Amino acid sequence: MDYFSGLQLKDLGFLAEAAGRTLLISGVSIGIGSLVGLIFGWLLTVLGRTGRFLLNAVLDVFRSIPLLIQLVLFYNLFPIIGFSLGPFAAGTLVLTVYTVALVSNVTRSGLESVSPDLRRAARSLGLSYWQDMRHIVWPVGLRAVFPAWVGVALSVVKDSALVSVLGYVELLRASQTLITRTQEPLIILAIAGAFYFALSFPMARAASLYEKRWAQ
Amino acid sequence: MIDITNLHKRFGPLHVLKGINLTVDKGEVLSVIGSSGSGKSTLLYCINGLESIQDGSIRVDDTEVHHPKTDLNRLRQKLGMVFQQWNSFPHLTALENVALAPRIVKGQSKSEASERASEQLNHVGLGDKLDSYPHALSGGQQQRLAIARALAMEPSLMLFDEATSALDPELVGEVLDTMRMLAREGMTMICVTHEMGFARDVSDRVAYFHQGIMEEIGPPEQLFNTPQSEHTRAFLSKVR
Amino acid sequence: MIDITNLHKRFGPLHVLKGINLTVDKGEVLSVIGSSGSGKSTLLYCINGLESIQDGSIRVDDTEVHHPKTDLNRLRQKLGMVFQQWNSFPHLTALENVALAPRIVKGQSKSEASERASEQLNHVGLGDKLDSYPHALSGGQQQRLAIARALAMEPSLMLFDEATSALDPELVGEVLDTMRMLAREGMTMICVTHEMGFARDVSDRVAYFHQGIMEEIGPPEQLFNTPQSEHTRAFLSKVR
Amino acid sequence: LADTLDEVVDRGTLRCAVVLDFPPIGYWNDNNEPAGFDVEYCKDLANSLGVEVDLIPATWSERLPLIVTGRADVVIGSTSDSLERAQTVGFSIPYAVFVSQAIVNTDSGIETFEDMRGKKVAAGVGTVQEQWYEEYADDWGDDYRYQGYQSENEVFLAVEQGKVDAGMTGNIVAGPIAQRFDNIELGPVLPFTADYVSMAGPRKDVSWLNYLNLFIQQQVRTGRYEELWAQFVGSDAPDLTVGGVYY
Amino acid sequence: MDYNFHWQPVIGRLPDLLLASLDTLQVAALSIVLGIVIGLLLAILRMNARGRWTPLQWFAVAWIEIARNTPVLFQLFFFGFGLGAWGWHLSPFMIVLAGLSFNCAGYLAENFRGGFQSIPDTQYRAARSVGMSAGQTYYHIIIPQVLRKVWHPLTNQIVWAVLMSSLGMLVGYQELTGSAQYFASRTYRIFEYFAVVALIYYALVKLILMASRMLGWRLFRSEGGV
Ligand SMILES: Nc1ncnc2c1ncn2[C@@H]1O[C@H](COP(=O)(O)OP(=O)(O)OP(=O)(O)O)[C@@H](O)[C@H]1O
Ligand SMILES: Nc1ncnc2c1ncn2[C@@H]1O[C@H](COP(=O)(O)OP(=O)(O)OP(=O)(O)O)[C@@H](O)[C@H]1O
Ligand SMILES: [Mg+2]
Ligand SMILES: [Mg+2]
Repeated sequence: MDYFSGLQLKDLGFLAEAAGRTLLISGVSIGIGSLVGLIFGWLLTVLGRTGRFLLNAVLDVFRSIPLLIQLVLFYNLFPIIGFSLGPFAAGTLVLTVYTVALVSNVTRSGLESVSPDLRRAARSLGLSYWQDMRHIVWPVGLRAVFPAWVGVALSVVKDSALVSVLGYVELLRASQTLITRTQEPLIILAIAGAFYFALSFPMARAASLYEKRWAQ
Repeated sequence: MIDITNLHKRFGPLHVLKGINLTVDKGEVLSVIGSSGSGKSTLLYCINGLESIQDGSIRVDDTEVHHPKTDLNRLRQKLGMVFQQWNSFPHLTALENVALAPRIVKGQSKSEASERASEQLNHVGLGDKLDSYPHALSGGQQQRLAIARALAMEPSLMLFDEATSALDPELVGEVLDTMRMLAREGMTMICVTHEMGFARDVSDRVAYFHQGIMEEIGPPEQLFNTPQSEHTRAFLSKVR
Repeated sequence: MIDITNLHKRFGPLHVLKGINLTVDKGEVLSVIGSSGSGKSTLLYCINGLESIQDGSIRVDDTEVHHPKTDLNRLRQKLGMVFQQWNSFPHLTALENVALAPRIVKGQSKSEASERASEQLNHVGLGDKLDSYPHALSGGQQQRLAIARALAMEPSLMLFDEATSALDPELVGEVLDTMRMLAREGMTMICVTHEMGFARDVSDRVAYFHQGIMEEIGPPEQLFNTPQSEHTRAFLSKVR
Repeated sequence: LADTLDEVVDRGTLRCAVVLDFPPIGYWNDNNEPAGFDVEYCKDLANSLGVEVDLIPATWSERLPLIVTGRADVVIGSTSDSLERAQTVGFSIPYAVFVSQAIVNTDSGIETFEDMRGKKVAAGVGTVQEQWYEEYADDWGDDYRYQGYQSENEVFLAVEQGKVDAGMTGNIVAGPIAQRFDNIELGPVLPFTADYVSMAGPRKDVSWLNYLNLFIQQQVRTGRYEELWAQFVGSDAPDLTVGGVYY
Repeated sequence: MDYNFHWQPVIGRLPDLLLASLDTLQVAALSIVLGIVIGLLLAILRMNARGRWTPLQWFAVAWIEIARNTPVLFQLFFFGFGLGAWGWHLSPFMIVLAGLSFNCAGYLAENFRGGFQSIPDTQYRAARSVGMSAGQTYYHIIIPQVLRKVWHPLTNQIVWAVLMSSLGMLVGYQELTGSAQYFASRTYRIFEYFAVVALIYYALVKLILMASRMLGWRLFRSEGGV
């Protein structure tokens, strides 16, 4: 009986499915994480000194501990405190919190980058605080940090590879599985790497072009 | 029209305005000069309630600006303001820049706001730039856009804070011309400026600020030719 | 002292200087005026070899600037240069700013360089700022620092590229005064400037540049009062 | 209070963790589906309970945390029944027994266990081979050059690529591996105690462990054990009893 | 669920864990040093790429873009079994070092490039105009200012390298995380071990940030510190 076999065409389908899972888990995390991160980022600009310090301290924890450790730790913590999450749910939760920590930082600097003069100009036309927020500060500030946000999003896509340690079969884990069976690491890794690259490179480039245009 | 009595403004320990008394009549053009840090911008911010005050009062058309019950957003519609820099909203076209506030603050319909906005832009000579974004405009055009934007709220008073000092020398003229046009049309204006020529030609009165105090005020000929105060004289000799 | 014949400078397809002929004598003060993009800065860069040239020649004291054998670093010591902005080295104190080049280029000892540097700083009125870092100096003080730094190399010619145009109006005076002082002391100077008053009062001759061509050159009274060229007249009417 | 047995029946699925880089006991077949002796055991166990099987692929070091944190009901993953582990999870009676054996790179020149001294030796992180080897190697002192890998598969790759001279695994796996790769050959049988492997479940859930014990008994009694062993390993199934002592 | 924490074994292993954190610091420090050197070279190559690109410049751009656009874990796997397939055998330590250096060099190259480009042209010209040579200009004027500009991103990169070295566990290197997993594999009390390890990482990161701020404050007091 042969327990090993070479790479076959249908293995590409297997990889594609796993790539879909990479997109799914990172998409969900980025989506929810960005929304919450926007709110936290805004809070950081309006909270008092203590509130800001506390919120910052909490968010900072997630930037100061390796993602690998966070994943393993939370994956094992949830059942201990009474509810068991599967690899997808646990991975998504950790990635989401991680995204929140990064996006809130980006958002705060974006909102702070809107010059006081511009806001004064808006207020001097009679816009209320919320009108100023809605029509001036958010559009201007978020546009300014859009490239940085793309950077965060792409790094979450790449970091989602770590969810493989929870047994979630995303792209990198699927590659490992195939390597186990086919013992052909080079070509399989090349395919996986090419996928990430094809996803990340064009978006990063587009964002930096956008940044250059916006900077003018 | 504007009545300021014994105005005091502090930033923490810093005493920036030390008892200003000033009245500006309807249709009058007042230029404010003075060295950096003397409190000129702060005065303008206090007038339209962008900064709180610590003592005294400012009345605009019989409305007490800093009274807690005053609806500032409403008051500010009367007070157009143009700043030194970064005035225009970078994410909106020239037309949208001007039409935004009438639409969301005054509740004009989109088409009405656009129509009036394009009139105002024509007025300041930007009739052919309606759909340009600010980054595609020169500094002088951006300042004229800011003026149009303020005019669209149909203010009864315009406040200019060094509207030309960030501009290349060649572009200063076009903005000053627009301001001259407003003065001729009878707009009440307070202009903080470094352009002595403009202050001399256009203003009804000129005020000199020095370290939070209004040292001297009077018709331009008097203030420029026979300044009373030592400080005014020193300042004028430096800027000329 | 400086002899420029038929100078052509291109940036790729862009023809920036189109055949300039100009001689500046020892002790002469030449002001260069002209609108943005007319090639004024480029001319100065070509003179001290910071930009290559495509045709013609520039001779400084009988040295051919763009000859391959010319030791540019040596030549540049003779040519002090002051720019519009970002002149001073932000990571060094005022004293270090001035003493650095004499030490590492001329090989002066540390103490000698420091001593002379503090003399130069005194000369431009910064005797009490020796240990300040640029960020703690006003724009005018930074420009005077840049002048002192150039003077410390004991240049025989100073090139000023709009040395005052990034300054607040009140700070312009102190820098112009320093430049006036140099002119009185007999320094040869080429000053690109927007300050017509300075050009009129201090220069021996004024040159007007227009789109890469030296349209007109002559004593200030002549150029300002009876400009020959259409372009010069248009330009002067705008900046005044 | 419901125990695991109740929960499984109630839930209708058995969450069964397996290790799939350990052919022929557990592996991915060429349809990229789980297969192997352990996988069949999971299915049989689920059948006995009348429920669906939910296979959870795990690495060596992930196996037992799955039990501790309640994400799997049982691990059928060649888990050696060490006393240290028994402090964390509960073990059934042995359901298979292996002998530890080395696979070696053809260039390594290793023939006996003593030859492995001073050579680079690898095993999966968290395997008993790793722990037993460490005890021997402590006696050797400086010559101890051990490398742990996350999965058995990486051990094979390391031997194949020559990163290490020898890898330690079970005798059953060693055969197919040595056949598959040109530059890997069967190495010495390791002088470790026989490797009795058990199913693992929650430590305190004795009734569930009892059920597993009975299941293992039944597999042998009905001949299913022999049958699967012959199908996957291709030799006689080893005896699962130890003489002279009660379990 | 009734889970009883077993902290005692972890406390007993604390000295070993602290020793292992030295390995973490070592591999992170080395990869940062390599990353800086290579990153500078890459940045210079890339900045000089005008018009037609030479093979060397292609190489630099490819390095930078691959490093920035694929997961670090992928890069480590590549240096692990990927290179092994070509008969290149790196020890687990070398895999981590190579992977992190590769990654850091790519990111730092872009930081350096940004730093160089943010120095106004007149700084270079002002230095040349007083007769300094190109070398003197870089050494005395440009580099000190670039260092200040990249100080913050550089610090972030160091923190990043420390955090990412935890992936050593997955390629068989026993740094802090790998050791914790190794110790935990005896009894499988993973949570307890990783909780303690998380604290150690947090402390390491805070220490690095503090050191960077103090050093930066000393180096850049001319510009009001960092
Ligand atoms: N938000 C603020 N917080 C603290 N101090 C402030 C604030 N705004 C202004 N100041 C201080 O108040 C003083 C007056 O500032 P102001 O901007 O009114 O001067 P100015 O006359 O407009 O000067 P310039 O000509 O430079 O614009 C200055 O010393 C300034 O530093
Ligand atoms: N390094 C360069 N590469 C390409 N074009 C350049 C470069 N430097 C200057 N130019 C172009 O050369 C022309 C002349 O520039 P220059 O800076 O000499 O003008 P200027 O007269 O000094 O203007 P300003 O008053 O704005 O300083 C401009 O069109 C400019 O865009
Ligand atoms: Mg002001
Ligand atoms: Mg210029």
